[in-house]
Amino acid sequence: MEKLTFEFFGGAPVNATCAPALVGVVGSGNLEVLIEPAALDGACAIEILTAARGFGETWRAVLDDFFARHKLADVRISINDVGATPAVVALRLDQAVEDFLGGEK
Amino acid sequence: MDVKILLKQLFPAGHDVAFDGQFFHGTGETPRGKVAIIGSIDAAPIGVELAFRMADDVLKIVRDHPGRPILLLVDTQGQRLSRRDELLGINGYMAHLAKCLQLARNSGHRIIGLVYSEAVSGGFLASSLLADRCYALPEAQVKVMNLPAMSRITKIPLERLQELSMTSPVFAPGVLNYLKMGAVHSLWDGDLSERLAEALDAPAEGDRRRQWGEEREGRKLARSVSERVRHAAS
Amino acid sequence: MRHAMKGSLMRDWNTQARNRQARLARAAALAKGKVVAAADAGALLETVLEPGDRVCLEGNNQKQADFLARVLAELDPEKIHDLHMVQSVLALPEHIDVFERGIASRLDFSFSGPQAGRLAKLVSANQIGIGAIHTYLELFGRYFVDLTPRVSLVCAQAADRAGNLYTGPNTEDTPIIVEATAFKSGVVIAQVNEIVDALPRVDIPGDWVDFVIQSPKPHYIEPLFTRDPAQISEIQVLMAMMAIKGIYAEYEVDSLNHGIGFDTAAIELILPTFAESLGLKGKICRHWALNPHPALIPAIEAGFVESVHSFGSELGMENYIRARSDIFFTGPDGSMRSNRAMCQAAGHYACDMFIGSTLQIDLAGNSSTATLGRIAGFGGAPNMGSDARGRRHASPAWLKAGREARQGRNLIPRGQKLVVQMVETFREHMQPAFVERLDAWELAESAHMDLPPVMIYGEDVSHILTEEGIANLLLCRTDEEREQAIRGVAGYTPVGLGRDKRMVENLRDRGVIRRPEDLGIDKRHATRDLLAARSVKDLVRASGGLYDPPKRFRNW
Amino acid sequence: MTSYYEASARERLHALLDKDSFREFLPPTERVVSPHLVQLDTPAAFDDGVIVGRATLDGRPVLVAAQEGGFMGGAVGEVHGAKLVGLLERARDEKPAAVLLLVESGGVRLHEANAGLIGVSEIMRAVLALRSEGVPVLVLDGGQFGCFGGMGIVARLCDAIVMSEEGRLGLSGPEVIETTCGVEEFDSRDRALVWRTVGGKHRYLLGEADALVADDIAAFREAAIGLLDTTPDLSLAALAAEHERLGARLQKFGALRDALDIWSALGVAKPEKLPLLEADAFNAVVAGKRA
Repeated sequence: MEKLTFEFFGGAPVNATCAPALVGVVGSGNLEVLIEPAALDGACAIEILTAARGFGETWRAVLDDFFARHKLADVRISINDVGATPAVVALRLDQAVEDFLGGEK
Repeated sequence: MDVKILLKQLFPAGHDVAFDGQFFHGTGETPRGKVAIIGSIDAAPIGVELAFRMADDVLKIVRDHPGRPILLLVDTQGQRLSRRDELLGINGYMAHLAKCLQLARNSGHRIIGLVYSEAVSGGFLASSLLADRCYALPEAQVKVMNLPAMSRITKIPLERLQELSMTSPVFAPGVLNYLKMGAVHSLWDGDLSERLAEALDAPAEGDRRRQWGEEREGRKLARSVSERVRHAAS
Repeated sequence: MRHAMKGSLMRDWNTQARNRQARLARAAALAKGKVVAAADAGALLETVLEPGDRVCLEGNNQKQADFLARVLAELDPEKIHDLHMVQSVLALPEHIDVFERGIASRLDFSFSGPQAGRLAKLVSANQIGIGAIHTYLELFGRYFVDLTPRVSLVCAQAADRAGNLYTGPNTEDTPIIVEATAFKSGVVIAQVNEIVDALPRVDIPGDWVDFVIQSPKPHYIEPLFTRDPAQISEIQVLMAMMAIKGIYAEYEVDSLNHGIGFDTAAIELILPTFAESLGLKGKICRHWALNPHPALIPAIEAGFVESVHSFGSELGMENYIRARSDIFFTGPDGSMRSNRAMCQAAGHYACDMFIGSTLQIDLAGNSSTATLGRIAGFGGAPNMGSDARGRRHASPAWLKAGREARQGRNLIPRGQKLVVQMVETFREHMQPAFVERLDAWELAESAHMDLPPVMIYGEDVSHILTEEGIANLLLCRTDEEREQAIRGVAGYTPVGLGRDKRMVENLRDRGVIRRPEDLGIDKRHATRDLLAARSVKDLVRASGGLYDPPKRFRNW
Repeated sequence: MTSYYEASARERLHALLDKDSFREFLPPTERVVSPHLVQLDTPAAFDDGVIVGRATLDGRPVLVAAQEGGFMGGAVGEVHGAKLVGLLERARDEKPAAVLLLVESGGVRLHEANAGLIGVSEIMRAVLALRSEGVPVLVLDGGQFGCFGGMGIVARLCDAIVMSEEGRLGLSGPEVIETTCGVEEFDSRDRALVWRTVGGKHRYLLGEADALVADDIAAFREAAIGLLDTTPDLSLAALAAEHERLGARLQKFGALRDALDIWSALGVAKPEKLPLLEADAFNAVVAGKRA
């Protein structure tokens, strides 16, 4: 397994009353994404534990785009991954944010 | 240990155990009175018939001999693997045995399990692990699965499993691992009839295996996690 | 001149026919009329075959002459050797055993699927000399030119005593093999599941068949085209939505062929939901060259589909097909008649579009399913997935594709086939679908092939569809544009990350690349709820209980 | 109609319980993960594959647990097992209307096999102790991974089991039997055989399951509500009656080789037609014929 951590700055703080949300399942080709408010001095911190080693650059690119879509601050995102493809990762991240911010599905 | 020798050592004052295939039952004399005995030999696979037969005995004991302690002496290689057993609902037969033992427990019978030879996986679940307390002889073999098979299924290298089993009691075969994790209360040696008497004198105290596992540092989370769920604010 | 005259006068012009008669005469004692007992099958082959013969063993991608394959593989190589096998598919272990045992030494084929690994090993050990790896139509064509079989071993559902064959729904390659053999003085031997007094219908006339043998067990058929809807992912649903809205609707794709993967099964399953909601019923997907995919049932029931002609059948679909004779090609007996050669021709010439998946795509759009250590061959995809240069009839889709490809060039008008490659940017285990260099190159080198085995050439590909977007290669005017259009839908693969972002945005502005949002597709709507059937049982329900899936696809 | 079979454990809870009534104990944010998986370089889940909490069902208080089959087949490890035991013990304190177990499990998690086996044993004891105190435990079984191993025994210790046709209930999985005893004994790829041996319809006909519902979360909900007033009965009379039923089953069906033979013996006219019937039609056909 490999542990990866990323931090993004320059986002807008979310409503502190947002309830933590969990989407996805830790199964083959899938991942779980836990998103919760956290006092991080305006950072959006993303921590990944992945069964697929050596894809740090891919994660970086996927998360850059994710942060460009959702400029979050003071949010912690924790991921347990079992080799999900970037498409699935991006989808779960978007679903997690939607649940977290209470959007309509 | 051969079961006949075992019975002699457990019940020096005598017993009337009768054998029927791999199943046996009867009563043994102890200083605390008669003890009902239910057991199996030759690493019997537990199938629907054997589970039913044991349940039958438990019900008879409850009906005819209120309060008589029950000693389980089950030697098993595990549940019987067959399509027929699944077709007939083997899990239901094992559950029935467990319910009958619960009835006995609720009716004031002490239930003691002693692994004298082998206890594996589903067979263990459906026998000695159902007792108030499970004990074992030091030479007993207790496991879910051997490491090569485990390695095949989990795809974790055998060497890694072997290496980790040196320090962790969590997955590898061995009665000491089960002792450490609290499933086996203690190993019996010396005068077995004395050990039996001590077990009969032990208080009925509910399921304390998590505490033992924690005290012995074999199962460090089970007690605290279950307590947290039990008492979590909501 | 006199010598030549004299030579031609002296030449025996009927050696093949006489040789045929000699073979039949040798075998006569083994047969009762045309019927030979299964126990005598080995003796029959040893009597009929001659060393060096060109032999066609019927092995399709579904139906297998498995009994005759086993008998052939067990012959004595002292007596029968150096056979030249010509067959469309190497599917069974026996297909390779004949080479390992020295019974055969040369091979011309089309597809090797499950035996691809063993085949590669034998090739590198020089135990097989491969003539060429073909596409189906190409190989069938050569049966009539320079690879005509001397002896063909075919299979059928039933025979009568006169040798008439009933091939049932899985007719597949049998007609083309028998025709090529029987009319060039060859010998045709058929294994059949049963010998009956009266056949439901005659698929192969008895006087084209020399011997029939009732096999001890019915021949094997692989349910190759059944895709369990339960395994379709939400990403595949998204891609299916993009395909329908961005390609099917835009081009009014009316006649088409689908690949066999889950991606295209997803398209089939959202026709009655998503395509219906776009008002596309009756406008797209009416005519198909396609095996009877169970996943197509909901679309058929919804009234999308008008006709389906098939290469082969599919296990469990027999009763459904029988009850839907307006849609499928069926005989007077009610059961389907498939025909691989005819359907390949239909798919090539009469379809507006081919859409299917692949393993690897390079920067020029060439795609390949070749992997190192496996010689898998081609099958039919290249015939489906290539522009039909001989096509002359027009259709909206064909004309529009042609216009786009020719826009701004001073060329005479003509149409073009839509050839769509549909892939997720990463396959399982994070294998990228886009690569700088196809593995096919390495395979070609290691197996001493003349060419890297390319399934579909980039010049034939009109669109590449991934979860990131659709690249319309018809609109690309330079190699550089084409490369960036491909990189622009290659997602987070190294090829995708290597894109020129400005140029990709420019291509997007021009509509060469289109993202889901450009197509008005909300990704959040891409859920499995859109599938008209989400399980095999739903397919059975949709069929009104007519579809009877193979056991391995059931969970009831 | 929302498929129970396809839904995740969280989705099942969300759709099954009264709207917005669910409160989770030790939620994922607490990160009570399995330390043993990490040691074996295997990804862990923030809830260790089981969600426990309280909620209301039809306005009545329940404690509820849902196993997630997508994570390690719902298998029981140390944390997973302890969460279930804690919930069952909490029920002894709180006396809810019922405990609901949304089971989906292959049994013991091999990566922590000893902890898992002991955990299952503790769950068994806790279920029996709870029922002895009068709180019913209801099982819902309709997930993709079925309910096998020790959890198969646990399920049958409870007061009632609601299954869909897609649900499976047994002890040893077909793959395990095939691997150990050969394909002749049990062809695990013959899914029709698998389902008629351990699937919901057979379990219902045999009397192992108490309700057979369509693969629809709403149908599971309705069935569970209908069972809320079940009174646990571990009396000698009740167990003697169960004993008689199980004995009769061995007598009548012990020599039969296939579920079709059993269904036929139960008086079902066209047993081979049963697998194709929808839940309602099935229930109508088998009414009065269950063992």
